[in-house]
Amino acid sequence: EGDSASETTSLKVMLDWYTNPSHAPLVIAQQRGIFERYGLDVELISPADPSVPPKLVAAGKVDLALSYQPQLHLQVDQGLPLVRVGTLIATPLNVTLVRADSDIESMKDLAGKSIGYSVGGVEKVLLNTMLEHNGVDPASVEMVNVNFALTPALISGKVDAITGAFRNFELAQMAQEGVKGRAFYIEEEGVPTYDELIFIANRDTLDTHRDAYARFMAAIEDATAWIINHPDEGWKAFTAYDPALDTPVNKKAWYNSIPRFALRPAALDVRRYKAFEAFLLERGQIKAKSPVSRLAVDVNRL
Amino acid sequence: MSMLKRFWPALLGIITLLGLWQILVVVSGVPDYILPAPLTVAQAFAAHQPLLWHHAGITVIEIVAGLLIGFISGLGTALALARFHGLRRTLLPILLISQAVPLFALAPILMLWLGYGMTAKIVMATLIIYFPVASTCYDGLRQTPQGWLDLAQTLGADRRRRLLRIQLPAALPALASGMRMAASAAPIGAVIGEWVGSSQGLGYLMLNANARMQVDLMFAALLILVTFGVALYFTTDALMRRLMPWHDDRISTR
Amino acid sequence: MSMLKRFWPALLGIITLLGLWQILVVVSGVPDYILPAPLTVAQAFAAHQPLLWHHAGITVIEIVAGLLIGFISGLGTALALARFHGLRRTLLPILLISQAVPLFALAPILMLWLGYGMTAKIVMATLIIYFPVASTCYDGLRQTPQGWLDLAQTLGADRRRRLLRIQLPAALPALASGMRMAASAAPIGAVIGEWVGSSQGLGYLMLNANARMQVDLMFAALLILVTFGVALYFTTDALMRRLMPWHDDRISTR
Amino acid sequence: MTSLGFSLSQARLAFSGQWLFDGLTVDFAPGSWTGLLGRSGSGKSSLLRMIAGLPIPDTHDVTLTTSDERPLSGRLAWMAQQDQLLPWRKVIDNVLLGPALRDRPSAAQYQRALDLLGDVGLSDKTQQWPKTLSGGERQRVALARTLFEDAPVILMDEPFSAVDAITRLELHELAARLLAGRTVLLVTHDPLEALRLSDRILILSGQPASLSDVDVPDGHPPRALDAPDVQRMQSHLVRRLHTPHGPIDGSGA
Amino acid sequence: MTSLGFSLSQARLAFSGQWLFDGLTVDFAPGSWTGLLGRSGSGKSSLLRMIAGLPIPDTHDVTLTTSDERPLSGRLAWMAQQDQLLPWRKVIDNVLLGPALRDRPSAAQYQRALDLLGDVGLSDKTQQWPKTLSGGERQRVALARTLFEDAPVILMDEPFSAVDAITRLELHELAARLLAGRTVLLVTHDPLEALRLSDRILILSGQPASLSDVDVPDGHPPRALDAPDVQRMQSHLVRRLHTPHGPIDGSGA
Ligand SMILES: Nc1ncnc2c1ncn2[C@@H]1O[C@H](COP(=O)(O)OP(=O)(O)OP(=O)(O)O)[C@@H](O)[C@H]1O
Ligand SMILES: Nc1ncnc2c1ncn2[C@@H]1O[C@H](COP(=O)(O)OP(=O)(O)OP(=O)(O)O)[C@@H](O)[C@H]1O
Ligand SMILES: [Mg+2]
Ligand SMILES: [Mg+2]
Repeated sequence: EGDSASETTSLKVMLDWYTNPSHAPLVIAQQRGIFERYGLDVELISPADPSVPPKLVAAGKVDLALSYQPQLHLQVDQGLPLVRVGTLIATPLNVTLVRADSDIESMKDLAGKSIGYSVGGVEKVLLNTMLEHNGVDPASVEMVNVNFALTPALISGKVDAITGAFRNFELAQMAQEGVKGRAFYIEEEGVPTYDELIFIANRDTLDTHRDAYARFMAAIEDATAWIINHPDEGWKAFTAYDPALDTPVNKKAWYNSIPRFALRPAALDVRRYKAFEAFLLERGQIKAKSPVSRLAVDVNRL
Repeated sequence: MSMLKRFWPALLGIITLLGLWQILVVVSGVPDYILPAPLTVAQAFAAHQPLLWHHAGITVIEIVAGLLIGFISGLGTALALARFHGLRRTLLPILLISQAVPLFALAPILMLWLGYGMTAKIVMATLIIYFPVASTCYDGLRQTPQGWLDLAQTLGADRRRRLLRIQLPAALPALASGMRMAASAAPIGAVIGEWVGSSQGLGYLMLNANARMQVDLMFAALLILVTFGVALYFTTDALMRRLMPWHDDRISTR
Repeated sequence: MSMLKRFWPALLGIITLLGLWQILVVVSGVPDYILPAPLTVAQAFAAHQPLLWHHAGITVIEIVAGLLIGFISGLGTALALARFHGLRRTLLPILLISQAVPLFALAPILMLWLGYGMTAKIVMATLIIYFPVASTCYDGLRQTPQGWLDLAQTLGADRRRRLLRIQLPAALPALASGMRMAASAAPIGAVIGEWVGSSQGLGYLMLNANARMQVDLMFAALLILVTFGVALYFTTDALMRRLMPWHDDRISTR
Repeated sequence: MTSLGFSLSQARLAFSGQWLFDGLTVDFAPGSWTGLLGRSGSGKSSLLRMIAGLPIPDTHDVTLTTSDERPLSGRLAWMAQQDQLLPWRKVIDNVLLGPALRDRPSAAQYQRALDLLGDVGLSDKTQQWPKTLSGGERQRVALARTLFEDAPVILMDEPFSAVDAITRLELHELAARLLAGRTVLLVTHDPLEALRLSDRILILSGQPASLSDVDVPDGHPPRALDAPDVQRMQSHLVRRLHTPHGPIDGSGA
Repeated sequence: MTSLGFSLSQARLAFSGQWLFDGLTVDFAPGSWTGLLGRSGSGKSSLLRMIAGLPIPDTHDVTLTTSDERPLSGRLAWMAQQDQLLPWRKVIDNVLLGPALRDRPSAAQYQRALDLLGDVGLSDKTQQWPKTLSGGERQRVALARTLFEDAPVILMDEPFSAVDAITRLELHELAARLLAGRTVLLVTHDPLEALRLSDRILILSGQPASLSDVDVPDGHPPRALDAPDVQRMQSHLVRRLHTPHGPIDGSGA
């Protein structure tokens, strides 16, 4: 299908953060020429601050960006002309982590503890929900912004737990330092499930690019399938993209990430967006409800 | 009255800046979530008063503490460098290196050692101020006119008194220049500290607002921060002038 | 030879620092992922040579360009402030404000306007250097001894020549002080620029390595960066001395 | 160049409310040399600053008129009591400061500066930095700079105070030669110097101070030091400096 | 206080390879006043610096011995050619600089400084900043600071050059009174001043320079100016300054 495209379309795609195994399908599609096959010339850009990509998409400086579903709700609520056009990782990655050798067996034991997080905008709400779900008074825990240093803060004992860690990555990082971790999964602790990594595009110019985005999602889909089929070869291709990626932690994270990739990146689960929006509205995180069509679209729908 | 006079040019500048900012926003059509217009920011400011002042209070403490410690340790280092020559050969490069290290790189270490409380942020603000103060003071201390040093020698001054009663006052103009500059940088130090690890203060508020795309709130916090910076500059300036009644820098050469 | 002599104290300081660092790591038992030992860093340095030099090359260009532009525009601003009095009342506070704004806050705007190429990073480095240079130069320009200004007046100098031939040379020692300081801060400017948006350069490498907990690699990059900072300081120092053959700052007062 | 005279009227100056002088009126004839004497602190340097139009921090006021009714500014050279050499300019470039501040020194000007430095006895120091000069050498550079200006009105504030007696006599002759026809106001503490060089001698004295004339010897400056006139008048002048208000010669201008 | 004599031997000094003087040897008798004259640039100030032990940038060497064989340092007061007032200290505090640099001025010292300022005619300026002083006033503050030190050896570099003739005579008397019994080395350009105040007069001259003695009038300093001796010797001295190497009085020390 894509092979027949005589003209190639250039796309600037901004990741949410430095290249890491969560971005595997993008990197693989690039490395294996899958984008080319779909008539796309894709430039991948990493930011250092995850809040920047949505702004640049909204301002029309890049075409697509990776962001997070909870943030999308806030962004749209703030009036940014953004819309989800695809899903990279279809489950939450967010976990609350404690050291396995600590006395914290469940979220209930977090009462009175200190919890580190990295500011993303919604950590407090998510954590409070989890705590309340477990009957813990959120006021009894001390929340500490440790920014980029989640793992060090936990393993060095500066905080008792961290939240907002990624299950595919931080656990591997802890293991690397010889510390076993215990994870509490957010969707098991009272928070509605959501898509962790999504592709967002500018709503105002969506129609002119719909075709390119559809091809882009198809390429991601192909790349994902190939990774699942060839995980080891995939790892090699991934590290060939940037030799600096070749670290033991990344390798672990690579295999941890594979089961998390959306098999149908373009597919839209309307219920998830409705439910999560309702959750945020109830928690006072957004001012108003938007129709799902303002939040997310299926680029393949006629 | 004289306060008003002193701050009037600054006010004028700020008003000009606000005007330019508003025009820029209108003309260039930058979207609100990148650069909100001053009026939007003013609204956010009004709407979030208690929140802003709460966080501002914390940051102010960090800034002022950092400033004082930075001033004192910077001046102390400069004096030590001028006093002990062996020290200079090794301490100066260390100082230089400390300046050349981006604070962000050290932040995790500092946080680990000092925890996520106020101390770490004060240390960050201190570090930002420390080098410019130490460096300009030291430069000033080195440039005492030879005649005064000769005089001190024949009058039988020991090194310590020569340093404190001759070189230090002679360096005051240079020192004032360094202090003024450092004062306006202090808020940045505190904010970086808060970015790296904190759940309070204007830096945290900015980070959080930014993550939540509340850019107007972020700019309102920024506005307070900048006001601190400017106020600190002028306060330091006034204090340094007080310290030098004999000195007339020609603000108003024709 | 004389180069060796000039840099010898710096080398000594660096060696001392490395020694202290190694001792600190051993004694305090800081884990590797917070503060790796110098030897570990040296290994990482050796292992990642091509990677490091590739990114370093990019950062060097940013630093040097930022430094030059920052020097020139800072000096230009100071001269303009000293020359045009109307300007001072409004420009000075604007300058101050520009200094008090944490660059991070402006980063998205800069990126929006300048893209994420090298320009934005050069602008960041420039901004970091700009204020200290402008501020110290301006302070220096204001403090010309009255006698020389009087002389210029009776000799019929116009304002421009008085500025360039009297006030500017008289301010050179102050200016040198500001330049030295700014030079050692330039690498930080470039790195902040890279943090904000880049896929190349030492700053990018550091943040990236940090995010992956490759702390040894991060410190190896940091080491290069610090070396730049120190080298720039001494280069600037040497250049400024060249500019002032008549001036003896008493490096070696007894 | 035709000579340019000028006159002051109602010159007044106060520091922190205390009048140094008030209502001074005096006329400087075109091409004449006036020696100005007075006790230390009487206001001589300040008066020169006022004539030169230089800033003074406190209350002051003067009406200046010139013989051709055009402003004086730009047509006078001022040699301050301190040498005011610029440390970043070599000796020759300090002499060439005037042209450098107005435009750019020409080759002819460079040669003239060299000649002047030779005249003041510094031909072997033209390329040195000011900091390597002795006190008297610095003063001679400042003198050369003033002479270089070739202005119709010259204000000199103790221009020979730091040089030895012999050099001083030589410089007197040099100045008299080069500044012939200029209107010169010379502040000095050396009565002999005043008697040697002046067409007219004024003493600034009193509280507030006024100016009074003193007799000068006959003949044209520079007068010989051993002229009996000069010797006699020196003691007279010194006595006048002691008792300034006695109406020995009639009162001031 | 017993008087302290000192002597120099083999004093030599060169700037950029050129010998200013080489092998100077001279003895300063305890309690004597020595006037040092010489052409501008002959090296008088440099010689004073060497005696005071102050840094000199180029080749130099001297052997100093004192009459009590203990080092001179800490027992001399040096008054430089420039006044070197500290702008951040008021007039009185400039006079008190010595005690402030060694310890902390006592009430008695404060009173003494006030008295000295009165002696030099500045009792109404004690609380002013140096920048508000006239040239002569600055020099008098520097003189008061030097006199305050009450040192057994005094080096003064043209200490009266910026004051008027009358003040100068008064200061001569003041210095002679306060420094009686001190060993004083006085650089001056005024032959009369040297004749008035010196027990011995030295001329530094030649290339490289040597020191030679000149006759001084009879009687004890300060001598009256109108003493016939003084007048006669003045012209003799001036002639000697002109032709330094003529063996008029026998050669130097
Ligand atoms: N800025 C000032 N503030 C207060 N008083 C001042 C200021 N400037 C000068 N004076 C005073 O004015 C008087 C006259 O000063 P001026 O320099 O004119 O004296 P002068 O006649 O040149 O003395 P000298 O012969 O010592 O140079 C002095 O007593 C001085 O203290
Ligand atoms: N740092 C230096 N480098 C080169 N030459 C110097 C230096 N310092 C002094 N000289 C020279 O040494 C000579 C003697 O200087 P000094 O100040 O001792 O003279 P002086 O006898 O005190 O003269 P004056 O009567 O003019 O004060 C001068 O010719 C001067 O140019
Ligand atoms: Mg005067
Ligand atoms: Mg001298």
